[in-house]
Amino acid sequence: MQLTHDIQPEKIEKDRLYLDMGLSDEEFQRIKQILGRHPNFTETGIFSVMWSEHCSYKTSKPLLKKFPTDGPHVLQGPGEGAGVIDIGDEQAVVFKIESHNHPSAVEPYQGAATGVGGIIRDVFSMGARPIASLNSLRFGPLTNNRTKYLFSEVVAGIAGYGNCVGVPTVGGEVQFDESYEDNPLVNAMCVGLINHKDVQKGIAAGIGNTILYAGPPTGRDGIHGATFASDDLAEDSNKDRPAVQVGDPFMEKLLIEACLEVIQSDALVGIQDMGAAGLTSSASEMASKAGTGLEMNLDLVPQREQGMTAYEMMLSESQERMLLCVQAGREQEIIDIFEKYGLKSVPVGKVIEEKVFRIKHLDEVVADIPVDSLADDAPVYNMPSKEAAYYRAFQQMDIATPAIEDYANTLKQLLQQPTIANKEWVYDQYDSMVQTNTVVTPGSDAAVVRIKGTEKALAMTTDCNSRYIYLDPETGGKIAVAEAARNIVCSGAKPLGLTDGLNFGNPTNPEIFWQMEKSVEGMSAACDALHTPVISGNVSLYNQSKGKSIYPTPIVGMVGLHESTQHITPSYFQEKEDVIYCIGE
Amino acid sequence: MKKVTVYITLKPGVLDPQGKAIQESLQSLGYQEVEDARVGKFIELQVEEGPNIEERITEMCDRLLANPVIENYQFDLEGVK
Amino acid sequence: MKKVTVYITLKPGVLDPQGKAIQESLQSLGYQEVEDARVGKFIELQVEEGPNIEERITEMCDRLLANPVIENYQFDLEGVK
Amino acid sequence: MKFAVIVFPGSNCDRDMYHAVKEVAGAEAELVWYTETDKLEGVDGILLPGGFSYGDYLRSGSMASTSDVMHKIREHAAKGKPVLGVCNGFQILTESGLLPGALMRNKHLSFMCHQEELVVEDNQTFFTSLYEKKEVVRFPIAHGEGSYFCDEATLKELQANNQIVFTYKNNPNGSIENIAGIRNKQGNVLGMMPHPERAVEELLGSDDGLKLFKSMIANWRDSYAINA
Ligand SMILES: Nc1ncnc2c1ncn2[C@@H]1O[C@H](COP(=O)(O)OP(=O)(O)O)[C@@H](O)[C@H]1O
Repeated sequence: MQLTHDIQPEKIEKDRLYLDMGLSDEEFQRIKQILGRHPNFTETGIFSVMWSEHCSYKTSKPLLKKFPTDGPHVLQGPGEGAGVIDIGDEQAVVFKIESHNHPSAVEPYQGAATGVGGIIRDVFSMGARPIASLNSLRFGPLTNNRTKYLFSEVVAGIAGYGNCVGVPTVGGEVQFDESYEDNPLVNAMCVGLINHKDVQKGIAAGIGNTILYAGPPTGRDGIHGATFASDDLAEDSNKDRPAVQVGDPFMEKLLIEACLEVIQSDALVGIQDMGAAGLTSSASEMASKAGTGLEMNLDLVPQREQGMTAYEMMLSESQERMLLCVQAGREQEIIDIFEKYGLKSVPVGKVIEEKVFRIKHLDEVVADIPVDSLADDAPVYNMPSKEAAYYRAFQQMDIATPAIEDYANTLKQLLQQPTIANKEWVYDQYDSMVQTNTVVTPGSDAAVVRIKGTEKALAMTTDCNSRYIYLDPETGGKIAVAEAARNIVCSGAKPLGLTDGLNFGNPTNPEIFWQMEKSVEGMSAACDALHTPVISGNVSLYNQSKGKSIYPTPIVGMVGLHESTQHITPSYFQEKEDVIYCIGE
Repeated sequence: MKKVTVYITLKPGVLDPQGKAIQESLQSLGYQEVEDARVGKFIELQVEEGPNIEERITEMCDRLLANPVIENYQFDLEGVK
Repeated sequence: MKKVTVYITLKPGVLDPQGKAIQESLQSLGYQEVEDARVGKFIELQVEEGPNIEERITEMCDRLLANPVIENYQFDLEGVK
Repeated sequence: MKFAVIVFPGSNCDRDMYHAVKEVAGAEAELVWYTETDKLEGVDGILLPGGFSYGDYLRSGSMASTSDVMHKIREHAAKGKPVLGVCNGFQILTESGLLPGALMRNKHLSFMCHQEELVVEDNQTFFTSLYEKKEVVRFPIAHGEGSYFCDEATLKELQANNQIVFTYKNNPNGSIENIAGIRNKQGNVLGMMPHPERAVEELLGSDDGLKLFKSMIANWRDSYAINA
């Protein structure tokens, strides 16, 4: 059998194997320039994942700059695992949203479950205890059997994972529309609580310090490369091996408790979860952020399967793994904490002065890359933007108010729309009360979670009406932020800030890019007006269904603060004789 | 009436957290000899006899009983391997 | 190394809502011929060979793998029925 | 009265239970990791919290029920000292044989989380003496495998000995005889699927569970006063 690292670097260029990894011709040439030589197979894979939209935001970066990200209470804006906002008394709230759309379309239960697991790791790797989850879901019409399957499995996956790890799922939203038929959207948000002094950074600092791998062994999960080197893998009997990651919420629960104990140790220098692009992104980003280099020996990495190649190990997306930087000589203290929870942790590398990312496997250097080139030299594209033709046409339409003959009947019809109908079938499957803090459970505009030991509580919601955004991206973007803020305010809280989940179609289509641009501008304007900075977010592109793009769906996840639990107001009528007011036009 | 048993297993390489937990639990009970455990399920169907029974069972497996993305299946018709 | 497969079924008389749901789904997909479905699980163990292997497996089943209140079990040692 | 809340790998209502007995009911309490068995010396009451011990893999509660700490708990129970198992804790108690029967997958298969009305069938227990007989209380449930099952003979025995302590008013999960909670024959071990520890503060929707913890504390005080 030919091993992937036996593929000659020249062959990668000649046969343009990099195309299948998602790198363009120009990007490949750029890599050659950076290295001053041909990248080998493993290195090409490392660049391809680091320069993917998911890790580098290469097409969305120019837009993300437009968001206001600062404010007097922002302790950590976008850039780390999750954003952090001060809530007084030396406490802070940590939150972020993340999409798992494509994995959920392939394997809805595991796709949704691992989405929840991933976002929870982002939050506790900041040092915070996860205190609540929310989710924002989009599917095709429920008349289709495949959609019913996707919908019920996604909800079961979120429940299966969230309930087991003991983080209450307190809110969310579901919309059904044809534009999501083959491309459901599954976005999960997690909120955590932290003491200021515990805020962690994902850095690999201190020359000579040890890089520790914690969690279950690495398997071949989620490696999307199986297609490109098919001649190479032809002899592999497990050719049909699925690229699906499977989640283990039990492992995650142990990892949460172990990591929250580990961060109390001053032997810890930095910690980051292995999310997308696993070892590659966590390790290189930790070094890059610290201004150091990193050397790692893959022979030391725990492996679930035999004969894994360096390429597979570096790109594996096996779940529930963490990477830590620990003071040299004090590794055992950290290892002992993981051990208490039955978790394995092993040294796999060290921090070096030379700013390179050097990977060894079977006594060979299999990657040697200037570390900053992975993060900082990633290409940034300013995509062309063009006002969508449909938009002009809509603007010219006459406004007509539909005549309603039977209000009661129309109301009933509306309430039967799956998008509007009661979502109890969904949220009854979620443990919304574990941790005994949920004051307002799902079913209200915003969920409210009190903070034990204080008078305070946090309100949280996810919102996005993608039809509005489709019709008018800029106004729709404003509406999304304003709706979220209204939901927070109606619960009695003051909005603090938000996280955004930008779900769009193919950005190389100028009309789609225009949707992105305009909705981000609209959201930014609303954020400015409401003093709600964007402290974290996620971008998911190329979402299309039957060749047609999904509705532009920039989801807003917002968190607000109640100074007192006495001001909490749910959105339902409370008592007979109460007076109903209508405010606004 | 025929009894059909469909056996469903996770594909090789797919993580089986349940199997792993069982193995560890057996080891901690003192059964050190257990080196691996993987969990599968089986479904016993009582099926009225009719034409194309094998094709129909295959169809049921593909459409509902097994998840082709992560699972493999095989089935026994009573008495026939 | 021996491969041991432990088959665990619900006792007759114990309700199996999952099996019932599967049967109903199959029927609604047009497989009217499916008159009953019951779900069981099996656990494949890789066991290092040693003395008393059968007794030890029986013990594992009684102590952990099956719950005698609701389940029956049987096992195959590789090649032996 | 001093409680120990046992924490298994995967327990997730441990801190909620601790909060309820210590911060709300005002008793002494300690979180005890499942390997720290020596910490159980001098403990008066044992609380087995909810969650997903060992991921609920194989069968819920099965792996926790074989751990060493259960031997200690069995000894503790044999001495007549109180043990309360809630949700996963109840599953652990049935799996370990400290309570009869088994908890099976919910009738409609999915996990359910909401408030349910329960009927206090027996208020003559260590755990329920502050309730009225047949009092209707509201506790949250949160489980996927909470359908109580036992064979005919066991059921007759449970009924004959007044071991059924709580029933559901509107059976949500298919439990036989609407059973939500049972005790052992001696009366010092109670297992229940609904969560009393989630119902100790009005702010969170119900404080009907507080009387359960207060009953335990009061009854302990009484028996202690008599013994002393
Ligand atoms: N996927 C979900 N997860 C959790 N809770 C949900 C979900 N979908 C809806 N809910 C709950 O139901 C409430 C009503 O949902 P929805 O009908 O979408 O209306 P709204 O427009 O008010 O968000 C939400 O505010 C939330 O509390």
